[in-house]
Amino acid sequence: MLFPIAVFAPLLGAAIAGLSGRVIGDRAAQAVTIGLMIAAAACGIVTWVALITGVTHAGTDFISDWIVAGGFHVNWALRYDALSVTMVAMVTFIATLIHIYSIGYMGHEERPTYRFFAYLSLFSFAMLMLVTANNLLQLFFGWEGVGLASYLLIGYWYDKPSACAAAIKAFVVNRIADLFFAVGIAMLFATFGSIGFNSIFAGLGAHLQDRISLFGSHHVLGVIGLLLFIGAMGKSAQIGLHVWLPDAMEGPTPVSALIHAATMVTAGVFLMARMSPLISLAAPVLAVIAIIGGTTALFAATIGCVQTDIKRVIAYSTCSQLGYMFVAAGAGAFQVSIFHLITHAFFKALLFLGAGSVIHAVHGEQDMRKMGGLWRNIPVTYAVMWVGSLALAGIPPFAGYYSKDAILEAAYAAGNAAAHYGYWCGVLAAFLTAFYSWRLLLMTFHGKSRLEHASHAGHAVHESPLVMLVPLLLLATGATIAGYLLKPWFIGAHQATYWHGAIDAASATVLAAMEHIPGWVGYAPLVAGLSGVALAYLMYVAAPGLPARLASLFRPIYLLLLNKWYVDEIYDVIFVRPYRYLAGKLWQIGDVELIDGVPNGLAALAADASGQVVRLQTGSMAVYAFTMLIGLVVLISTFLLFR
Amino acid sequence: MLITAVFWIFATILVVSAALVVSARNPVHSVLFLILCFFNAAGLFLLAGAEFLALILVVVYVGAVAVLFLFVVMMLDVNFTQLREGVQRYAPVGATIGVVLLAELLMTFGGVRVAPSLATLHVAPIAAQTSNTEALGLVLYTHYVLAFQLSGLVLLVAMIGAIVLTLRDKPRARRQSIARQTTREVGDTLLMVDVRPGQTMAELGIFRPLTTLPQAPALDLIGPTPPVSADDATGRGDAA
Amino acid sequence: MNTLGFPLLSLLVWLPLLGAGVLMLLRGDEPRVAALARWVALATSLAVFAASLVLWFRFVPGQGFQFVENHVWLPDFSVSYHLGVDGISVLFVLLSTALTPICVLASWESIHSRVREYMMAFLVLETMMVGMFCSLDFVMFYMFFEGVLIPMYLIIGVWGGQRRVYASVKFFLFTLAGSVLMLLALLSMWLFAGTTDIPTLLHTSFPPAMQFWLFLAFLASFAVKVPMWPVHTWLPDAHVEAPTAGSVILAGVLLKMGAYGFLRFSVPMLPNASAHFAPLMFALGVIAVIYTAMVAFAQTDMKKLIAYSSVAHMGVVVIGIFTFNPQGIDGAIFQMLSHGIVSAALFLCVGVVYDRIHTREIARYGGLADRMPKYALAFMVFTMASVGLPGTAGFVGEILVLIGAFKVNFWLALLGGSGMILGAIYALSLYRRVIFGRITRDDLKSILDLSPREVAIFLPLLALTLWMGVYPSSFTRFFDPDAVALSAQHMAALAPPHAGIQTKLAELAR
Amino acid sequence: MSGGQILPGIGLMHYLSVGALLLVLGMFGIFLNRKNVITIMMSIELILVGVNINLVGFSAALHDITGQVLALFVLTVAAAEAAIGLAIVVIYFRNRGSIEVEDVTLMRG
Repeated sequence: MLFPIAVFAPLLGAAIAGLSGRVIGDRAAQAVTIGLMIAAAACGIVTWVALITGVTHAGTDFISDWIVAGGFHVNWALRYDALSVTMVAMVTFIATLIHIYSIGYMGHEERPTYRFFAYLSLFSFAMLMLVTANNLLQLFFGWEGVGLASYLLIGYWYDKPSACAAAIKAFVVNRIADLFFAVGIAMLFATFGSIGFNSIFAGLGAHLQDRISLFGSHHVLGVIGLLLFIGAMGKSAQIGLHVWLPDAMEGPTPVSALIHAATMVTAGVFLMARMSPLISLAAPVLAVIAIIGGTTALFAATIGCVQTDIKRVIAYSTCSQLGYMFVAAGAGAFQVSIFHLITHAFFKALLFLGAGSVIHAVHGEQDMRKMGGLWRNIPVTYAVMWVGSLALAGIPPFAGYYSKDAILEAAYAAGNAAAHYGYWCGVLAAFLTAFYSWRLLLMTFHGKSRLEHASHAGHAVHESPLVMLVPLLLLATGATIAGYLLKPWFIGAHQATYWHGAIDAASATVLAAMEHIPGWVGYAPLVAGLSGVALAYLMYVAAPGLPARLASLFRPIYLLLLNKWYVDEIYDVIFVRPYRYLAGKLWQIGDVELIDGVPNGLAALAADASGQVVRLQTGSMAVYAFTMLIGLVVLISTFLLFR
Repeated sequence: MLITAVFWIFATILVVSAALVVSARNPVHSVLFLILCFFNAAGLFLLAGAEFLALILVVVYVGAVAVLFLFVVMMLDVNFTQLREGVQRYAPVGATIGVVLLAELLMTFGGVRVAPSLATLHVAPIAAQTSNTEALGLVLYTHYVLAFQLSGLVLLVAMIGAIVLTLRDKPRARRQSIARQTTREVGDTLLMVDVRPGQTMAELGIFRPLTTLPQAPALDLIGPTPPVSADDATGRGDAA
Repeated sequence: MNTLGFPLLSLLVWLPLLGAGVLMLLRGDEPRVAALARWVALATSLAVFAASLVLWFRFVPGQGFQFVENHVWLPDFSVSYHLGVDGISVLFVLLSTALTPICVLASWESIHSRVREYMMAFLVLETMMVGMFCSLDFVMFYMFFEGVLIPMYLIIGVWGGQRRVYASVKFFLFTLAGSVLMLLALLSMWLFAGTTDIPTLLHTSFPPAMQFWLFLAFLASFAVKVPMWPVHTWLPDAHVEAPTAGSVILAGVLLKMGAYGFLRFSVPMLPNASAHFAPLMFALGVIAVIYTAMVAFAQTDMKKLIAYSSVAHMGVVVIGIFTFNPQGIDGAIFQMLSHGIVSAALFLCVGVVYDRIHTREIARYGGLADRMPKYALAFMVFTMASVGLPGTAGFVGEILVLIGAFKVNFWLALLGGSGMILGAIYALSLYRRVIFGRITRDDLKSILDLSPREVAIFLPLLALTLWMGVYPSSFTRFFDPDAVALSAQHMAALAPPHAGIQTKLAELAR
Repeated sequence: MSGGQILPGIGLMHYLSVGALLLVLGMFGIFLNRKNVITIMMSIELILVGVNINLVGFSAALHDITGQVLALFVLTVAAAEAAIGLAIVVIYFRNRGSIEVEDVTLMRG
């Protein structure tokens, strides 16, 4: 019973807070959502522990029918296996911390915040439905549900035009990917006759050789895998479909931490792991995943190096880390990607919440160029940011070290060209990651204060309240020790017992191969990370004039990076504007002129013709009478002449 | 044969008087010739054995319709000479049409052949021993009863229509309204006013209500009597 | 077949007309008649709805036509008074009876003039709609099908907006032009089969050459009603000019008549022609999905935007029907039902703000979330349902059609599914421009949130939207057996000639 | 002429000819008196009488009473038509002070 409570308690909280928030008040709404979230977290962690200690066994909690139509049969059910409980435990735990943190962070809002907490709980519910799905359609339900919650939360400050635009952008970009995901689901049904995970995995063997002709003949499983991966690319902001993620930082910072760092964006990685038995059968798809992942890791890291908005830097870093996870998936080491997913959830949530704490301290300022020297004012935040950065940069013994190292080793060990490409991208990205992390730390906390208003520098910069610091400290603990604690279970000696078939067993070969790689492979990322730190120190502490000089020296490259490789602009030119233009033209020319032109033209013609004919109607009765009589005579004559 | 001669006499007078109907200068003459036409047509009916129709024609047409025409012609003050203008202009057209039509009809007559089966195709044969009126009645009230009722309805509608069209309801006409008479109360018409010595009617503001109004306006001791409202005036004007 | 022993369907068909008759008899001064008319209309429509609930409980899925009433009407032409519902039609009857009271309620305060006549028009409309879905005789079907035009024409033409005459005449002419051809088809089917009884015609096989022309004639009529691209342009105009309740019925029920016609006539009676024309229908459906979704995005008038979105959604329905597989047909029917609820609700949402501000210009709004939280929530749910978010009514139909379409062709599924993306673009931009943002206009600063009457309108629709999304089985169970049977019947009808051709080809190859 | 003799030496054709002549004269009258609506109406009466003579002639020749029944209906309708027509003439005259139908051009398109 605990498992359903873990999933549905947040829904209850969202419903109560959302529907009656105005009646029961803000405090009560917060209390309800957080109380239910804590309950969910407790249940989630208990079930996790119960499963991995062997107290309970994997299974499925059937809830009800969902869609039963013409042989298409889908249930609502909760899948209970190692993968789902791991995710449930992580999601409920992080979500609870972020709920609590939000009390403090949202404390200065003018509007009542019950809506915010309802959305957060709704998101948690959707995410839990996603990870506990027993079939792809329910997964899709959660998938879209988190999309909705993300849309609502990004647009939480709905009077900010940029927030609304970012919300729509996030939803629409995700939808593009979701279309492919949905087609993939349709293809799975057409192939296997079912979209339940168990029946799909059971039927894999029978469809190994199926082919479909799309621009040439392809393996069905490969096409399915590719379609699902495109879906995952949207949600996990991989290159090409990453454009929504940085903009999503328009939302409140706890949202960025929960949705756009720790949980939702990792759904794509989760999907890959969940479908690992299918994906690992399609070698070309694995290669594509590794290449896309590696490219994203590097690409996002380059952008992160020059951004000045503290949240955007972390956002690009998220993008980049997601790339790492896909590299692991592409190497066939799905356990490793999940491992990194979990550790990343801790340290990235930590970084975001820390950034939130900084922003909170300086009253909403997000530009790092206007910070500096803050470490004296907010020492706790400073400390946890250090922990987060160390974890992110992969410095031992912090969590990120174990997972990132494992990813790169797996990529190397996989042995194919695509995975090697992923490896080298990863190493380069590790260097850049360390660089921008320390750049962030140094610009924000060290040096002279560049705060604009004198008042900020003085008394106003304050440490966050306890309700924000406690989650930070808990996450910092996690970011420190999670890697060390979880490694044996996730990817180490006990991984087979831990996963117990929840992730494709074939990937164990990659894990095994990781033991037999050259020693430098493991050290390369560490060295790259340390040199990144050193470079950051050089540029922002030792020689503060260097960045500006470099920027002017390599101005085109600098601008390219500052403008995020102009991806938004390119999309604007090739998609957004033509769409807008075409939409207007289709309406004004297609509908109004061409299609309506026909009936309107006919109507005009009829009106004109009748305007001419009407002249015959002189109105004189005598003429009418004569016409009738003459007509009669003509009729009879005709009859007589031609009978 | 005498009876043949009678046919020819009737027919000739009929056609000639018909010609005079359309060509007479004075419409009164026209109507009189029309009456002559009807009489002769009735004669032809008689010869064909349609006694009932013949008498109906005389009674209804001569007695009612033609007289109606006469009334209208004589009661309306119409300048008939003016109406005759243009007769010369249209006579050739009319004549051409008429001649063509006549010619065609004659051609048709020339080519008529009666189907041999015609003699047996009877809808309602005239029984041997019945009089014409009886025979007519036998089918009219059985076979054609619906049509008969309908024609009665047509007449009713025509009657109502004619009355509605010509009824002129003058706004000032005095009418009796029994309902108003029986429901009226003292206060509606009688007003008790204390008149101090030396006061005039104008000072008191008492007016004689307009008796022709359907409802006497409520007496207003201070202001003047409201005039006849526009609605009343137009409402009655429409019926005229 | 009528296990009830009571002519329930006749009651459903004629009771609204009786209510209209009662309304005609009302006498008194204007405000009194208006007030009375509202209550009489509400009571009548609620009574009809209550009676129609019997269908929900007593209908047995998969048992063919039920609640049948069959009486001789015009024996000389073998036309009978034949009523009955099967799985395909039963929910549409319920949809009609459920939406009518909502329409009456929605017009409660927004209609001031000729209230009695307005309510009469709606009750007559209900008779026509229910009659059309229940008719099992082609002549009756045709009469009801066309009869719907008259009250709708009046509703748009009398109680509509500024260009109501243009819109109503356009509506009338477009639909009538198509129907004339259907009448010809009806006549030729009658000449061929000697009967106009629909169950009999369902089992009559027409020669393929005849099917070809019959299909085109039906297409002319149904395509206008659906409406399919490129005969859709009457719909935005009609919606824009119609009063709110008129739009609700138009989107909720009237648009379903065309697709219902396809399901009832084209596909089962003309299987060869349907299969022959399926690619054309797919093409038109895909064009509708993409083209009208783009056009919707360019709109500046709220109602027009939603009207175009209706065309796009109905494009999905058409694709679903002509996939001929159970998922596609189930999805099409479900999509029709959900669209009936969701787009009706969206039009009601527009009506709510139109009643307050008297404009439908999107640009005139913005920031309503501040003043109208309840409204914002309802609008959000319906917008998301329109976008097809899982868990709402809109998703189930869309995914089923997508699956059905995939079985036909990969690209059909991809292009037909692109409504998922394009729909999100226009729907969210509408929501953003109306609900989000900052209030700038003075008249919006004092705008009031939903009144209890409006809440009473929206609550059942909200509940239905979520119910249909979370547990669609309680709806699909009605039509699923019939959809499966329809699909099987279609395949069976096509199989012999195809098999023959294939064996011939095989012989030739040898 | 097997239609039968109506009178000795007088057949159906004679009756029909009289009817035809009345028709032609009626039409001629309509053309001739295009301004005088009363005379036009009289001309119409003439045409109708011609029709009646035809009907009676057929009835007599075929020994079938139906013709006379129809003639009776024609009479009825003609009487109604005359009544309404004259009523219209009267109110037209009242409003316009004239009965010139050429003036009636209200129906001009």
